[in-house]
Amino acid sequence: MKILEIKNMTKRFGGLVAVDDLSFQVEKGSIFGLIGPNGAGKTTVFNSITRFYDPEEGEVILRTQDDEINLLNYKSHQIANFGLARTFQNVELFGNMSVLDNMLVGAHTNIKTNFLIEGFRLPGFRNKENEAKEKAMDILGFLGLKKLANQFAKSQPYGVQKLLELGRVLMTEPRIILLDEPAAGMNDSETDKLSELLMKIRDEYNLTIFLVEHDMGLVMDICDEIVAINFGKSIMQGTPQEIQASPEVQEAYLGGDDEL
Amino acid sequence: MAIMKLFNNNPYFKYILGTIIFMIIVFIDLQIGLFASRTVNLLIRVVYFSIVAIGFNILLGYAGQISLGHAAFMGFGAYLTAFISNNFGLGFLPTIILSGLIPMIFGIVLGLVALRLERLYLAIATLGIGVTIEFVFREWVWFTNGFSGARLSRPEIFGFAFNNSRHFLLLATFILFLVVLFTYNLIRSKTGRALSAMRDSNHAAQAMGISLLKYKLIAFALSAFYVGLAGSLYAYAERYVHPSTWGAELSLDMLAMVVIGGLASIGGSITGAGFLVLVPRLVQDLPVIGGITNINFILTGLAMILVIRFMPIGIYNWFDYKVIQPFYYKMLNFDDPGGDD
Amino acid sequence: SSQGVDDNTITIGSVGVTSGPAAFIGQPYYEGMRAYFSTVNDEGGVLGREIELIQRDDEFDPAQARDHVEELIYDEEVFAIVGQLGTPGVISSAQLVRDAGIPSVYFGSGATELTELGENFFPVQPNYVYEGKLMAKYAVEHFEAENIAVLYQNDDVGRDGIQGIREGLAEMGMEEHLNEDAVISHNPNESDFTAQMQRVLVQDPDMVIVFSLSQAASLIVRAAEDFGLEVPMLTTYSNADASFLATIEPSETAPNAIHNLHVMGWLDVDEEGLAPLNNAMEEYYPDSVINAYTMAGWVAGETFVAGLRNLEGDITWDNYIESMNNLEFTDGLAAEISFEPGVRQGVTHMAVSKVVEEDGEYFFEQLTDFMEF
Amino acid sequence: MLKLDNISAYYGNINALSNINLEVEKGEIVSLLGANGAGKSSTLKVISGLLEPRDGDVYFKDDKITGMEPEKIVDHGIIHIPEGRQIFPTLTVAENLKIGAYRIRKSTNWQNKLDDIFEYFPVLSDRKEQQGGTLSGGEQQMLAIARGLMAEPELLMLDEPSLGLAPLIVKDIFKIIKKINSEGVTILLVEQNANMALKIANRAYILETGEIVHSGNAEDLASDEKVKEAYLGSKH
Amino acid sequence: MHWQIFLQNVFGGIETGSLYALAALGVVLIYRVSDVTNFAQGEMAMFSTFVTYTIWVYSANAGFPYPYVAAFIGALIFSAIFGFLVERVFIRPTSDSSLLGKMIVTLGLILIVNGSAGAIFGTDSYYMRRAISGHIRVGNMIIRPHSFFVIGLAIVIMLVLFYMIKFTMFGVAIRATAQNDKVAKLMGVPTKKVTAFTWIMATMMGAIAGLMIAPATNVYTGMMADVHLKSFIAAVLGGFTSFVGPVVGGLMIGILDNLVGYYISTNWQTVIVYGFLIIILIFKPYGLFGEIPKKKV
Ligand SMILES: Nc1ncnc2c1ncn2[C@@H]1O[C@H](COP(=O)(O)OP(=O)(O)OP(=O)(O)O)[C@@H](O)[C@H]1O
Ligand SMILES: Nc1ncnc2c1ncn2[C@@H]1O[C@H](COP(=O)(O)OP(=O)(O)OP(=O)(O)O)[C@@H](O)[C@H]1O
Ligand SMILES: [Mg+2]
Ligand SMILES: [Mg+2]
Repeated sequence: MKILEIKNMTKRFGGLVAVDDLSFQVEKGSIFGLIGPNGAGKTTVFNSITRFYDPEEGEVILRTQDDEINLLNYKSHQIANFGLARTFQNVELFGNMSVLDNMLVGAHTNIKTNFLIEGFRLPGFRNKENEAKEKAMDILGFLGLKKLANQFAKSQPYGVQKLLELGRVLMTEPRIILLDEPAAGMNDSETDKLSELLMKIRDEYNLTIFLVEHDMGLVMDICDEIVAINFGKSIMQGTPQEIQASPEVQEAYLGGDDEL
Repeated sequence: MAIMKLFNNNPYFKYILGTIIFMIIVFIDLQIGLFASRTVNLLIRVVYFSIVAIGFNILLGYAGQISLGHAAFMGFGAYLTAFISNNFGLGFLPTIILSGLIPMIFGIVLGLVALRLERLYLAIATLGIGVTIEFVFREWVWFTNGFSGARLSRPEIFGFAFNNSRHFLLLATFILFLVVLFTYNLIRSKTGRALSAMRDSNHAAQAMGISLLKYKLIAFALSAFYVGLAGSLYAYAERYVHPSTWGAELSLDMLAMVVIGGLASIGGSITGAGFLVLVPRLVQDLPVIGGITNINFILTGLAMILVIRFMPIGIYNWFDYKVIQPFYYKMLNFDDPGGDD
Repeated sequence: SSQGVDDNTITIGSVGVTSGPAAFIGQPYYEGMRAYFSTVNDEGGVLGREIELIQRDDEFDPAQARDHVEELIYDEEVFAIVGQLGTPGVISSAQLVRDAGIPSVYFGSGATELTELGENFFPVQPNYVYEGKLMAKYAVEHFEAENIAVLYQNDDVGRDGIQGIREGLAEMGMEEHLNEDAVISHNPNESDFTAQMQRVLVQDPDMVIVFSLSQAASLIVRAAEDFGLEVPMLTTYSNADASFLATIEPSETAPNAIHNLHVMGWLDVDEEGLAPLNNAMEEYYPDSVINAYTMAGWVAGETFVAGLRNLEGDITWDNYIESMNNLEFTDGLAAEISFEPGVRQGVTHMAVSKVVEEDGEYFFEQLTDFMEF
Repeated sequence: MLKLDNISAYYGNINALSNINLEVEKGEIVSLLGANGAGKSSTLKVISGLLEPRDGDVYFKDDKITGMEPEKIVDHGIIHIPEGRQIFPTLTVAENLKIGAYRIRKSTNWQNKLDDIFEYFPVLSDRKEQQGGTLSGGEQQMLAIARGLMAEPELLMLDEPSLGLAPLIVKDIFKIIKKINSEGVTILLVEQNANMALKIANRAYILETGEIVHSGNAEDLASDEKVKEAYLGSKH
Repeated sequence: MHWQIFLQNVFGGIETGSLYALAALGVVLIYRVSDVTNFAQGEMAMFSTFVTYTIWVYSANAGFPYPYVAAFIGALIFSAIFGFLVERVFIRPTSDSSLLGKMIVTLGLILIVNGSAGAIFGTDSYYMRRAISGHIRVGNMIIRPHSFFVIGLAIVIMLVLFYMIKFTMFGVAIRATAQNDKVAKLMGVPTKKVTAFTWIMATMMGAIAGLMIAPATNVYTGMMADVHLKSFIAAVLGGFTSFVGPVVGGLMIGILDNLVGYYISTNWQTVIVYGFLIIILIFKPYGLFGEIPKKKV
């Protein structure tokens, strides 16, 4: 099943067409890659799907077993409800909150209380909080961050912050996650670990991963399918091998094997 | 040691203990007259300004929204209390709750403004709104009694009249205690986290399903409620409400309270209220220089700047971070929490 | 004897603003009061005792004023409150003073409420409502005005004033002399009187009453000059001093308009009457200007001491209150100060003065006799 | 040309660097490698004056520059391009570049410099009037590098210049680094992409938890088995 | 003559409005360089004005031929030193604190500066002359040459600031410092000097504004209370990121104030004017001329 479908999306900034009549589909349960040169429009695609931008044209269809939702009809804070969550290209954590609280914010839509129940600790409050906390600790354990639970998010090194952002996304109980350059700033061996982690997440949490990445090692290693874009338009879609072999992609994005 | 474990494990413990100790002192004072009457009045003022500061801190410290018009809400609460108790004779409890709820509605309106405006623009626009409301107080003589001011008497609960200031101090402290508990619960649950998330990153908060509209409105509504409630206590405590009390200066004082005491902290709110109520009075009493014109203003200003210079995270937060926490961790052999400088 | 009195001293308290924006009232006011007490003490005191004044700054905040009054009564245990300054503070602490029963003599406030607070309150300064009434009377009888315009400061002062003017005209049956459109307010710290002056001008009045304190009033006189308003102006007794005229700087800003300026007065401000005050100020506060507030403070002292001098028996609150009720004090700066049981009007005799110029110096010269409404 | 003599540095109580000794000769490209949090950025911060060392001294061309204000150090000819695309978000691309030329503002020909830069990064030329903050991640990174180049440094320190850049552009960046080096600019380079970094460097230092654990000729290090295993990832 | 009355109100409003504009420009300058909202700008201007007034009186008494010019120059010199000192003593030591912390520092400054002014200069009001005295009558209207002087001054200062910020290297350095002073330093910008310089400039602008305002308010410790608030609102209305904004905003407030005061009500003047401005702001949340910050995730 195609869990996510982008149909003829166009997004302009003034005269600049950042995304240009772009269409592609993401298979449920896959790891799907979106690549392209700097400024090709990848982050803009993510921002449009999660409703931070209003594309001028197109549809974004999210499919569940028995339903089809056009995300463009909703506001950005409603998207998480449908099981779609994202990370940001420039890590966006809640810096002055603890690592654990960052995780709990991820559970926001799943904790059903209101401020009167919370303020007066009316019945039912404690259970919901505790469930969320347990789950957060589980995920932190899975990511190897358990020890840091009570520390400030902002004082964590970059690598931890990236993992935490990933953990926070998992807290929303997503069916599909959008990751914008998860490997940026990591060295090769760290990237290797990330590859393993992403596959594990896909399997254990039973979700679809849709990622933007410039690290070709990672992309080629783990992606089931890739779409390459340039100037907001699709150049080609295919398996990693097909993409690597494509002369257009070579020319626009990868560059030849010429020496320095 | 055991006490300290208790402190650390039961989060309410320090508030309960603090309240009980404070109330006992006031009780003793009631018997033997420990404090001067002026001290009691100042303490009452610290108590209701603590509620103001907690409300303002929910808005500024937790939700990251600024308002320089909240003095008007406090005035509104105070006038409502005078108006209700003079015209309808409702009891203490319904009166203070109404005096919080009605400003809360106006708080929501301010929240709608805040949806469009940000930072400095929001600050100055709310400052303007506050001044506007202050002028309305002057003109609506039927409601406020104009420049003659509104007068009222101390409250009565179940036939007991709180005419003695010490009795009233106990009552006010108890209300503060309830406010602290409510706030504490709130900020450590979904709502509180959503507010802080909104403060730290708009975008990530939305991506996690937090509606900025809803939580901005909650932040403004709650803070207006608290401030209105405190205004009600003001009215009962001072028994007189005058229109020139509710201007920009008081709003700026509220801002100073939470920043000087410590943002996003209940203890900081109370500390800040204490600072802004007590420091100007203390410097007035300094023996040698007390006679110099305006020395109270000059020294208060200096004290504010010195706090920012040496404790930029606020007095309470600074102590918590530099003294109390290291102390706990040493005594209880916890891992050092780290954190950055 | 009552609290605050021992063999050598009578301790009294006062609360008023001496810092911040309103300090321009409190500073000279307390200098006047202290100058008077110093004079009395230097001459051997009253009833064999010196007077000691405990003075507190309330920063013009009614809540602080109430605190200070409470403290003075219960912690400092003063014999009397003398010359409490500032309407909001006076009103916020009135309940407290009434409950205590302590004599409170003279208020630096023209609020009407003071006349009804109780037997232990002894207001002296004319209240603004009364002054307004009297202004109306002068306007009609002395200035023969038929079309009055009023500019008033939109606060407690000005609103009481306009209320008095209305009442006064109504009592005389002459409401038609004041058109509603000719009653024009301004903010106390207004800096642009264009709109106000224009509104005055379209009324084409034959007289303008300016019920504003000195800061705004000085700007209004200048605006009158600029806009060519050439009718008599009458302003409140609060502006009845030379320092107000100095602020206007008439020779530069209002050489014509200044001659239209009149002021109400409740004090005897001729040279002879002012001599004791001038001498005392020369001695104790040689660097200070003497203005209407200095005089008010001085009268506060005079009134309190007059009550003491008139007292028979122990120095107790009851005896003092009785003494005040019998008082007929005519030796001071004010024309006459007297109280009867139940009557707390304060001074009711006022006169109109007008600005005169002599060798480039401007001062007020009494124009009418003292008169009651 | 640059010499770090026994540098130790702290953030509060956190020890970031201990006893760092490091030298860069004129005309060299020197790489600084190490895992996340090893202290690479901190080393650059010490040199550029953002972080004052607790012990030790920094010398540049025989001048002691320890503890100087960063802007004074810039006057000496050292330019530090910090990590994480720290461009000025509400300045336009052109203005960002203009501020890069602050050091050479008195010389009249800094405008010509702009043309060179646009040759290196044609994208920026298209986006001249766009606000920096609205550029894509990679465009911002290019702008940050370009801004540093505007200052005509004698010693250029780059902190993870390839972050978030497309593979093609990464290659371009390394070409540019080589080119300006050949024009006489000395380079100190911090990179996660260790293979590339070692390829263009003359020498390299490897940091681990604030200490230098290896140093030497870049080629030797690249072929050192231990180094390979620890820092160069699975593909080598 | 109805149109004359209307015009008269507008003229009066333009004069007062350009006073607000003058006062606002200094606030905006400091905001642009350091993100600091200087709540003490008005009080600092008041203090400078007192010094200016003192110079004026002394030099007039000493028989100096052009006492006003002496006072003007004295104002510039004094305020430059004053701005330098304030920056050095209060602002720089607290430069590491948060934006809110910095706001509190300027609140503290209000108390210190206003308090000291009261202690040093006393509490009385004094007369200060206009730069150009007198007025001209046109029909029933009066027009003050002084108002042209004030408007001219406001526009000149606005243009100079606009040019400086927009086109000069120093201006770009100022804006860079505001956004990220660490990186600005890495580009060689002497950020401390930049900040000190802007405080000096802003304080000098405050002194000029105070000198121009004084004839309309008298010289006293409370002279800036109302003007200061209105100048802030003018700046926000016009847009805090532009220099044209505060001038237009100031003029709008000045004119509107008079028109509402004349045609509607003096009692409700403030409520109506502010209410109207806030409604404008809701539709133009970054002011009439403010730059809308573009955010990208
Ligand atoms: N808010 C905006 N205003 C104007 N232009 C924008 C805005 N957001 C993005 N752009 C432009 O749109 C284009 C696409 O940007 P986008 O961030 O989607 O690129 P990207 O593919 O994610 O690139 P990178 O790999 O460098 O992150 C860029 O050229 C960018 O400058
Ligand atoms: N501002 C700071 N406050 C506290 N600790 C810091 C700060 N910056 C860095 N550190 C700590 O100093 C150490 C060295 O950090 P540094 O940034 O120099 O590492 P790095 O080698 O550049 O790592 P990366 O590859 O992640 O950029 C780390 O332990 C880090 O956590
Ligand atoms: Mg991107
Ligand atoms: Mg680094």
